[in-house]
Amino acid sequence: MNALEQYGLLLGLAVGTVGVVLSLYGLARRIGKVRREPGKDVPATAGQLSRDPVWVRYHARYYGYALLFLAFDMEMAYMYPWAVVYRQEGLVALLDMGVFLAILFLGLLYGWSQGALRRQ
Amino acid sequence: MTTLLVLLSLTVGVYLVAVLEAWTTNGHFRIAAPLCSALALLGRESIVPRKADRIFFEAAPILLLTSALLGAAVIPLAPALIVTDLATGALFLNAALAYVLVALLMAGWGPDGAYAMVGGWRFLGQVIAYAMLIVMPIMAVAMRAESLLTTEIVASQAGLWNILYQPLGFVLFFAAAMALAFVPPFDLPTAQGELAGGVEGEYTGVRLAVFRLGRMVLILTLAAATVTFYLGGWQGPLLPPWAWSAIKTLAVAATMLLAGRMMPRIREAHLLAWGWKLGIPLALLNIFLVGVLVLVLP
Amino acid sequence: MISAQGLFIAFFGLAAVCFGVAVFRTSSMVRSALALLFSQTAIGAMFLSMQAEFLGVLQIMMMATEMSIMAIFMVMFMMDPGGLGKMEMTHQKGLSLISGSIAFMAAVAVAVFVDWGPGGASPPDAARQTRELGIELLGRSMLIFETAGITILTAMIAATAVAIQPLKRSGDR
Amino acid sequence: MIAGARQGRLSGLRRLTALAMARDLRAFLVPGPEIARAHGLDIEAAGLLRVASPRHASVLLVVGAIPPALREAAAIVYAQMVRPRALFALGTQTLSPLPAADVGARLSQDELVEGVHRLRRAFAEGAFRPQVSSFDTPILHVRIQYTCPMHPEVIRDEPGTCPKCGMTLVPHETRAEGGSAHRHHHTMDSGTPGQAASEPGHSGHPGMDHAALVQYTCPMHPEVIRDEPGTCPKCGMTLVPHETRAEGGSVHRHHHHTMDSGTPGQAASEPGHSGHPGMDHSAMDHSAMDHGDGMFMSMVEVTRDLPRSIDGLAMDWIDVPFGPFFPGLPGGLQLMLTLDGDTVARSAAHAQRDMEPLLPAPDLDPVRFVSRLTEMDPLSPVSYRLLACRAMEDAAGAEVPDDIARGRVGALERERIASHLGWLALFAQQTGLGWLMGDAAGLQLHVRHADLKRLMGLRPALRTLTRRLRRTPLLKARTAGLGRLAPDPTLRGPVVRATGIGADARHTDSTCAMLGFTAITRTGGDALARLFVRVEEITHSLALIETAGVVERPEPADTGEASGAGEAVVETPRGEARLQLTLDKGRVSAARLGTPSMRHLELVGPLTEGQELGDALVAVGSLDLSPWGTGQ
Repeated sequence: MNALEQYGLLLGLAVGTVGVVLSLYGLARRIGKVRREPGKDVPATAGQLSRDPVWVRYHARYYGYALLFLAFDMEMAYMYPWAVVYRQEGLVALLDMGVFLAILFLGLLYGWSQGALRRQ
Repeated sequence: MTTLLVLLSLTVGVYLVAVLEAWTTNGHFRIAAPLCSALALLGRESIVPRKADRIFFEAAPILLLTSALLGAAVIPLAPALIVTDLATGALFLNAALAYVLVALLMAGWGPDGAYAMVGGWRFLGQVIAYAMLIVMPIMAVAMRAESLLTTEIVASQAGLWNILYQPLGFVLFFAAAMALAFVPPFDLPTAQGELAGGVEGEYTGVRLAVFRLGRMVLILTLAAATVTFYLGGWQGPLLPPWAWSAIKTLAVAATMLLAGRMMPRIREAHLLAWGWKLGIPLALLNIFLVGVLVLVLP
Repeated sequence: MISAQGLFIAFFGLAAVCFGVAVFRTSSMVRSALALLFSQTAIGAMFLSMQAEFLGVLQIMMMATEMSIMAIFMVMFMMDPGGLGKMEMTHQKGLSLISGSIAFMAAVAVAVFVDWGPGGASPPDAARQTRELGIELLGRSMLIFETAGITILTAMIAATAVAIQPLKRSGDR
Repeated sequence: MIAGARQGRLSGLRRLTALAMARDLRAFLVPGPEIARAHGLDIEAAGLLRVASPRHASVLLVVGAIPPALREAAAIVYAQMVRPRALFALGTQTLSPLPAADVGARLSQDELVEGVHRLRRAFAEGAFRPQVSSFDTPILHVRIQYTCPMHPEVIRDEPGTCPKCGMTLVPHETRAEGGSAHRHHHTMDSGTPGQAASEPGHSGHPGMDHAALVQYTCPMHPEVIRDEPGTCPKCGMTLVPHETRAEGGSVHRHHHHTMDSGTPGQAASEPGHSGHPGMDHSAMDHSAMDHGDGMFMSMVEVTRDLPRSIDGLAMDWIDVPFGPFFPGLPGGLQLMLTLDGDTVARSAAHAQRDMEPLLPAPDLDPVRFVSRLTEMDPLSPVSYRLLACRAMEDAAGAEVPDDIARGRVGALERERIASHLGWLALFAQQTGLGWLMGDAAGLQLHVRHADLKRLMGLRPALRTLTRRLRRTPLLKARTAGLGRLAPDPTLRGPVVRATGIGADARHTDSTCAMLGFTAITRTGGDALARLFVRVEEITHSLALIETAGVVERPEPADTGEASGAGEAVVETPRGEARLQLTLDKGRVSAARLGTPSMRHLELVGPLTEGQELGDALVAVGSLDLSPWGTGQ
């Protein structure tokens, strides 16, 4: 199986999954429709009818982590090809990546020292 | 043909995981329980909340299921029993499972309900805590195997399973995998006692069934991934390869599900702090140790 | 095979453009962020169709988390993240139209008029792509790679310095 | 046959799903699982699966009689369940506004099991019916009324203009009925549904604070208010339709002082309230809007007057109800948390208003008074029964023989063990500690009415539980430092003893002292300390029972025709409760009760503010509040 066929198969799998789910929905629909009743479609909140929208500016307290995470996520892109040729390249690879990771770790330590790693 | 065979075994596996899950949550070990629940959900109404983001609400369960299934597609159950043996298999697994986050964000934002929304954004924090602990240990596994092919990763463990070769990586990966599958004690987005179901809370009927199915596939995929990366995949004496895969995967899945019963839900602040202040340094140490081992050992 | 490949490239390209348009057509910030995510995913799928496997999968993976983080920042700092106000997200339409068309024409011109050299017979297989990328990183492009490290470090320091209130009192708060 | 069936003929696939549903009964409990356990009901053993959200339930299980406000909340829960849904009532028939129960039974395990069988049959046969009717009750409704933005007293049922100033009337979304629409601080003071129903629409009460608004404003130009959709004349943006409670509502966008304002008129004339997140119009400098092509606004300007959290960012706050039926909190406790992201910015907690006053009739018969107090708090009936007995004996000057006193101590301590076990089960449910949920709940059911021999037989199981709890990983991390309280002698029970103060009403009880009572204290004053005070009290209470050698339910001594004032103190499982009463010729003419939960409810605010949501809930849970018998 060449690469393109593999991708095709994965795409087929995804499309097939969606198809299966949709046919399940169709089956459920055949069983009956949702009866519209007052209060039923308001999100359930512990016995109180809370009708107000909650889509507001949400205060995530982990943004310090999130900023550092973006950097680390980026760095990972380099590490996959590196990991594959690591044994072949030997010590050069270890040192090279060692320096790279040390630089990044410095960033982590800086963020840590400045209080990025906490609930804000 | 292979694909159908894999899908069939996945179906059986997912069903067994669902039995295990029902057992750990309800305390009853009943083989028929998941079938019963699924049929019952099919017969119940499936509501869309008013003023919901309809696209997100509908897409979330499907995306969860699809991404978990695509992740499973690159995991070998036996030497030739794999849907697609992608050259970047280990990376693709990550890529597919990254969309679990997207699915949960959609499920959280979609219904315009407070519990769900808090659950969705909580999961983003959880991802930030565990994501590096998935990626970095896999990196160390790939270093040893010199490949991202999952079949080669299994083959590289012929002499010594990775759980012994890099135990630190295994511990980190296993915890992170549990966090990814949001099983207790990492069930922050669905927390029953804190958010009354959270991201799952507004789903009913057939949509809930699909959501739960997706979650079960996710647990199975992650258990199978743990087996592939650390427990020697299909390798084992006497029994045929597929049987070893099945036994190991179900054992890992059962461990994942049972572990959560033993401890209270972790606090989000701790999850983040431990993930970054302890997990990432340890994961880097693991990469370094494996790096030395790979160069020293023949 | 080639035609099917071309078809898929075109399909995902079109999907990327459609999602890109959706970024600005919706008034909900989360929808907007996730539309951008799926636009990027479609580009990743395009890479796959072009048999650049590592690049494609990497694109698909990284965008998922990064765009989700963008979504939370948009929800934090944009007005009306739920799009309840049906806020128009396009600004300076005339200027954008003009600059957009110029850029588009420039891109087309580059694509058409530049001599791309002889087409490769067939791309190396995916496993070799990754290996060669690794060797490249550790060989010729080592400096670029390390510079990227420094750049990321700079970004981390800058982001921390801008966004995080330094610890005031001794001990944590 | 169930009233909440789905529409359709029962055939083919539907029959199959109906059979599956009959086997897969998922119940949402009202008021809560702890009440069911206090009544000795084992829901899981009866074959019902307990769920945390009404969305996932097919059975609404009402346990015991509940007050009207809770019945309204239960009606909302019932309305939010998906069909087919059934209503299963145990030990009560007063359910209005809920429909009549599909299956009813008395409060006993046998009847529960039998009822579940009937439910299964009802689902198998009646999950689908050709004809069904909708569940509808006024509290589920909103109605649109039209008022003048300038003259709130002008309220019309139809659109039009104001007779006073000629302005176009603005539509408001308002609850068709009173009751729990008083979401914030008025909930418990609101009228009964009967009252509210008699004045539908509140047309005579323009100032009442449960109105909601629908108005259309421009997100950018708050001064633009229209009563119909359209575009802004200034910038062309689509106007925002919004329903919001005039009361100050769930989305705390701007002015938090409007929490207390809240006439429809005020809100309508105050566009900042129109519910557009993050746009503080009144605070907005209009020159700030002239950037670019008039569409940009500075967030600095917009958020200038918003309340800031600890990191200096001003976000939108939302009010989220965590009760009365929240899975991690005692049922009946109404907790309203104002969330700033996932952090609690403010909170308000209310207990239940009692169904009847402490003295339902003047000059109450002593026996009825004792049973009144016994039924007051289903979570600790014996303690309050004992309290009533002791207070009457004190008033009558009656002496209690030693063996009866010891039997009473035994019963009180047994209830303490059961109550602490129940708390552990609730804590386990809140924090997802699976094994503890099952073990503690099971033990509680065993301990509840166990005699001496049986209690002693349960000792190894209790010891195992304690030991296992101590070894539970992450338990310390989960609870340590949460809900920390400084030593304060006005606190009661395990809460005060966890701060290192050995205050305990049992010190003053000669029988207890004789039996070797010592107060269990711990330092720290946090949720962890409270947890372990309770755990250690379980062991200590067991020792007390063993020394007492007898467990006997308290019965009131015959007070004859005595008159006088009396006072008694009992250390209930939640802390010291005090009852003062006056006997008049053998009948109770006046009584005053102080319960520990009344005091501890005040702690909810300070303990939760600034805490992460999960931490705040652990802090509230660790107080072991009983929402019953506090709303005198």
